[in-house]
Amino acid sequence: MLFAILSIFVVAALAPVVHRATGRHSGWVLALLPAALFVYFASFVPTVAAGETVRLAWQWMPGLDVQFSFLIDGLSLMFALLIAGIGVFVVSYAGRYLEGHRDLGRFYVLILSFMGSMLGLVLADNIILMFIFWELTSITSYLLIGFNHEQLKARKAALQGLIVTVGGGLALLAGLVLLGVASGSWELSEILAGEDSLHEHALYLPLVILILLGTFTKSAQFPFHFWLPNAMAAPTPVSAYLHSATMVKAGVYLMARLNPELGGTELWTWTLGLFGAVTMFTGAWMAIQSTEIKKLLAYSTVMALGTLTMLIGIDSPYAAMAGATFLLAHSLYKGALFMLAGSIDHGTGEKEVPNMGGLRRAMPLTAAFSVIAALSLAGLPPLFGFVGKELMLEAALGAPDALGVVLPLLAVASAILVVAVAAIVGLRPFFGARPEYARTPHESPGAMLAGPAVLATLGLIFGIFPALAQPLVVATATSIHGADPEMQLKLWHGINLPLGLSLLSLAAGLVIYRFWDSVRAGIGRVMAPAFRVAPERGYDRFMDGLVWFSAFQTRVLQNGYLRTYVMVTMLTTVALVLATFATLGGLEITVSFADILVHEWVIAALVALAALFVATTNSRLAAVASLGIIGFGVSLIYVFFSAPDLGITQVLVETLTVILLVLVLFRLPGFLKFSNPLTRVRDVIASLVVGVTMTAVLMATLGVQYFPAISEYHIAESEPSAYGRNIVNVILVDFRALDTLGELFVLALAAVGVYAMIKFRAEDRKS
Amino acid sequence: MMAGSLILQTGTRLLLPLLLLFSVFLLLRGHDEPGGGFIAGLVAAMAFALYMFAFDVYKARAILRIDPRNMLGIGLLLATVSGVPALLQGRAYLTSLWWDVEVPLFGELKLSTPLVFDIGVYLVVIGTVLTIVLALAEAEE
Amino acid sequence: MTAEPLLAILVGVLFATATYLMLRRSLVKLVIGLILLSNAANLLIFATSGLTRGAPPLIPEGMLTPEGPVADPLPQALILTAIVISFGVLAFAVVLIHRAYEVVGADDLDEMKDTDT
Amino acid sequence: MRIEVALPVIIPLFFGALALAVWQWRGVQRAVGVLGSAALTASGIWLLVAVWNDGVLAMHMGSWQAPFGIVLAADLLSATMVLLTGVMGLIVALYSLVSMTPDHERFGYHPLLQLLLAGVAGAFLTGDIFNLYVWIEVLLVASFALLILGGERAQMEGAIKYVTLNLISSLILLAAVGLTYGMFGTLNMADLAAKMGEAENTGLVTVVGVLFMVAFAIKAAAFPLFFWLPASYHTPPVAISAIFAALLTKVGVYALIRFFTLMFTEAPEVTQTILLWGSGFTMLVGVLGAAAQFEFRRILAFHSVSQIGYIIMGLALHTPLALAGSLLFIIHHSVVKTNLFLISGISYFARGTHELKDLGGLYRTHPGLSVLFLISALSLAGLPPLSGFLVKLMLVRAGLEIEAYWIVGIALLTGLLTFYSMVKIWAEAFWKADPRGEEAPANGAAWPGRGGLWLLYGPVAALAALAVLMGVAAEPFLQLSIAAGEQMLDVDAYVEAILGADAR
Repeated sequence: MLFAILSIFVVAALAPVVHRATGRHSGWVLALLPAALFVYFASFVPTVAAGETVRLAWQWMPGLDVQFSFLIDGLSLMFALLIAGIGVFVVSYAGRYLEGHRDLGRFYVLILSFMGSMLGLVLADNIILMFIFWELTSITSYLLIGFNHEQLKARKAALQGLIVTVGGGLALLAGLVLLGVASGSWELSEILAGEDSLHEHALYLPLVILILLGTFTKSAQFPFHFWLPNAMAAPTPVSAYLHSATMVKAGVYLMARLNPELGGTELWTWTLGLFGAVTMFTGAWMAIQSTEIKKLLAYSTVMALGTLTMLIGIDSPYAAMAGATFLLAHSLYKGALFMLAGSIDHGTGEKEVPNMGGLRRAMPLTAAFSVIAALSLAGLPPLFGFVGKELMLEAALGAPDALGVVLPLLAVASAILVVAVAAIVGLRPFFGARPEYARTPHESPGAMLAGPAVLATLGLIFGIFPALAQPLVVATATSIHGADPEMQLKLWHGINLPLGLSLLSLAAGLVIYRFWDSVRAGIGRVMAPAFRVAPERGYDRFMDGLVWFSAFQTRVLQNGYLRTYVMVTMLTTVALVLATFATLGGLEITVSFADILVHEWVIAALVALAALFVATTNSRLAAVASLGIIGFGVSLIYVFFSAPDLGITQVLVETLTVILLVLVLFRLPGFLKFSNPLTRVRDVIASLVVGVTMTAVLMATLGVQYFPAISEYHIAESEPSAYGRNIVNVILVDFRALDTLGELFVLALAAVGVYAMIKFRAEDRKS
Repeated sequence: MMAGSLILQTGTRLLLPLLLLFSVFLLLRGHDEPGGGFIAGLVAAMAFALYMFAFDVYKARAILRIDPRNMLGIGLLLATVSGVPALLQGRAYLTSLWWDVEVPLFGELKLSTPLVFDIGVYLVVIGTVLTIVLALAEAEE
Repeated sequence: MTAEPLLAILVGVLFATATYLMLRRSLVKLVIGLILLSNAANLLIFATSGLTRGAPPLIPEGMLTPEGPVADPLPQALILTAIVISFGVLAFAVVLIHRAYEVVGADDLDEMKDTDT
Repeated sequence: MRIEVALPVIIPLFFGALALAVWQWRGVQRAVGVLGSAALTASGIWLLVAVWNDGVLAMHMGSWQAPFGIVLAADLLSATMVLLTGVMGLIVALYSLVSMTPDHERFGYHPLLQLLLAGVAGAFLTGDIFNLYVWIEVLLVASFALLILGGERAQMEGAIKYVTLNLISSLILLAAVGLTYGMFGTLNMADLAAKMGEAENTGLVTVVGVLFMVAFAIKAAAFPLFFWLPASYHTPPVAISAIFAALLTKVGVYALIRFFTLMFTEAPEVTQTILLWGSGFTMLVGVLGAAAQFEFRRILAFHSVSQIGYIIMGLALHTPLALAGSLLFIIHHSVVKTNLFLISGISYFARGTHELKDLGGLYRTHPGLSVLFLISALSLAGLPPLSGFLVKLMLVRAGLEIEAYWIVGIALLTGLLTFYSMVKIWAEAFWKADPRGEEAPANGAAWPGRGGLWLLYGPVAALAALAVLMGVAAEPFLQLSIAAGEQMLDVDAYVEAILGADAR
């Protein structure tokens, strides 16, 4: 299993080489990989159909409870087969669709990497492993949407999809970690088999909300659905594969996967039921609003995703069966329809449905497969879509409480619209008058028709012989529901309410198709603001607001004025000090000024006055001179209090500093008066606060000495052990020689820096 | 920069060796009395700076013979390496080692790694101050 | 306790004047503020570890320990190191404002905010 | 006495001094640059292995017993940081061989780099608070000199802010050291750790702790003290920006971690609260700052601020997993951010600009560079299975385990915004068509020859590989960091190792 998934990434990395070696057949060659995988996964079908699950695990990061563990049950197998199976056709289709494109090699890398990620996502048993693959699908999707990266539109759509899905992904990460913390296990199989229900857990509500944020964004649920139609900027194979058949179903997959553990509460049922139904209706409504064929299909995908979410929310045996059936049916017909849409585009250069017509002669095969797939989309017998739709209506009718009324209404309304959509994509391009096309219409090559042919035909076969799909569908439904639904798939359920509703939707849908142009222009517009404009504008506002706010806060904070920075720094220091005192207490000052000699008062006053003079003078020379006075005053203080070495050093250093200042500064102009009185008052207050705080802190520590100083040792050992009688110097060159060593390097570095500053002027050297 | 007066020049010529000798004295007695490599280095550096003010940068460089930047590096090397012999003996870095050396005429001389270290300090301080001062003075011209 | 409270006030004055100077627009005042600030920090260390009058930490010739209590030598060593380090850094800062003045052409920090945003 | 504890300090000091002594010989300088950092890396490996096997190691400088002399001490945190220093130094030294002009080399680029590394390694290894101040000054002055190397106007403007604010930080640090000595009469970290619990006035002790916190938070560029970083990081040549991004703020964060796990642990309700709020604001403000930028290196600089917030978050959460997350985050961020700076340098070689609006078409002309950028950028944004995801997962999990919900929320939001800026660079510089038109030459005039390209791309590829390795082969990194996290919280063992009877 691990090998199977890793092999995809290896092949993906080698794809450009393969492409170069095999030329125009590269699509077929590379499609061998998903084909092999399909066969491999198919070999699990008997086991899974017998009601067993397979779990395989390899160590990865035990420290964080992350491991390569995989779970094969009905649900994951269904997805794996779809991913590999449709992957075969998408890869071979792409080889021809993008033939001659300069980036086809890179395209293979991305699409195969995506395939590996998607397989990993659905097969992973470890929730962190699953999340890892989840994020990988987001990023490969980003790179694929932006495949035509020199177009601004593609880049924008890619960014939008990425921000929405990655944003949701981060919520999902938090939700999954909470799930792990709450359940005490990081393996899906253990969480699902756990005896204690999480329903009563304190973290249930937040973790469900967070996980659903992840799944709703990924699966384009209302109000996050807007990114999906924009993602149609990607090449058609990408749309068919990622944004219809597989990746967007990842959210659905996860909800289905967690349904047995998290489902069954009112929160779960109502949230999924309502959001699913609204999404379903939104998708259907927006679909008939669209004219570009890929957008139409994209919105109908939104509709399908909503349907699946709703079915998971309802959580009955019927709903589980309906979900599993619908999942399979949708992947088959939607994959086919996307590829056929690409085929029309390829053959005619036309993307707008209203400009199409009369293609059935020029593109007979495309037309035939389109009709079959569209019939399945519309849910007409004897196609597999019909089986799904009947079950779906049945399940909606069986929804609990008020949902039992709301959901069927929305379901029928959506069904009506979908019939119209099916007619628009399945009939409109091929029948009626034939307009002028950019290219002379011609049928697509075999590589581009093989996929639609197989997928559409499978929809027909499964419709006629539902027993063929029965084992896998039941196994899937078992995973979703948490128990065997004990139900048979049948094409014919007898005459009942769902059948009646189907007929109703068929008739009403065809009426809408008949008047599509006027519907689009008329009432169709009514709800566009709520369905499309508002959510997308919400995203745009958010992004604009983000850019505006970040520019604003950066202007305010990083405003370029050093004095603001100094002010903030000093006041932050003071504020934190005072806040600490306020919280913990401890500001006890007991000082006495009794034992101070006159000359000490005088010298301190002199230094203080000189400092005040420096701060206020407007003469540079006077400032430097007073600085000298301060320096010598300080050195006198050192000498008074038994520090001769300090005194000497201070005098020498002060002299040098003053010399430097004079050397450097006397060329500069005099001080200018920049600040106004108000600023100065503010600065004086701030400075006073700083000064008073420092004095207070220092005074508070004056009487405090908890332990005898370690220097007693230095005094005692200086001569006996270090052979020196100047204890300060012995500390400097022996006890703490490392400090002095560092100090030397500081000096040397400063000299090197100064030298470079004076002598090395890159700008002069360039010119 | 203007060269100083003749009196200053003559005075400096006499003062320079005296100051240098004094700085060496400060250096050697630092372990026992106020002084030490740093103070000694500053005195020596100021002596050269004085010379520079009295004459000019080029004369000062000439009398130095060695570029102060090299002196900087050599001083650093000396200070850094002074801790290494102890390492070779299997003791901690910068552990002081003492040797009593009999020098003819002078008698007994106390040699130690802290002394080597202090000489390093001395050189670095001279190197630093002169690098800065000479560079600034050259920039002024 | 001897003159520590006096030094505490002096330290406060130096911190306050240094802060005030650093809040000006002039480069030169900025660097003077930094010099005052480093003096303040050194005095703070000196004061906080206790002051002793007339007993430098020196051992008379021929003795193994000083006669009677002496001033704490360790803070003195620390301050000495700090003074030297400050000298190096401030020398750099002084030349830096000199060069900044050369390239910008004004003793005005408000002319120097292109690199921020 | 374990020599490996001191070697990471002695080696770069020696090589730096040597290079300065013979500054006239450019060949020697270049050799020193590479050999010195290679030797530092080797000694870092030695040290880490030794600490892993034998626990906390110490060397008592000058053979003076602790706490009377200065101790160099290495636990897993220190040793890991030292190794990181060596690796980053080596990577940048190699890259510099091509990217630095001969003038930069003549004016001391290589010794400055060595001494920067020495200061950083010293700060990581010292067990003495005043000695820490000294090493911080060493690395600081080295960084000053590197920052102005070249003397362009932007460098000067940036340097003034950098120098001023860092100097203020150093002086606050110095004052805090003095106050600590006044109260406890000692400078040794282990000694302080043992003595701090016995102080009666917790408020006063914590105030001193807060002064340390402010000083280190300025060095770490945490909110609201980060201004110097975005003002200056993008001004020097990229190799210098890269080594700054790798190491400078890390010293501040390291010191925060060291001080607030080992010492000043008496009033967590104050210290950790401040750290937690600070980390939240740091993450958000930094990432929003980046969102407002449209210059390659400025975006990276602002992100450095943001990422520091994550590291402090781990410290504030204060569990073994969170601290482990902080440590790995430091490594991750150094690797990835350095790499992004180096990549911006290559793109500058190709296009002669750092402005996003003038860049473009690199995906077409430089696919290899694009892949390397994408790996680094996605890793920075926390995308699996790269290093950034691993550390994000650790912090998120650590936070949720102790119910620190809002900080996790901010961390995740910051992750999204990081993604946004990285994608912005990708879309503008790589995907967008070259604004100069199709026919414009792929590479600028300064584009180096084949041999030079190896030296530019080699380090970048190595770092990208490291980012992948940290994500994919994460277990050894996890083990190391979790062991380090547990060691950090085991104060008694640390004290015993430094002060204990058998520590001589």
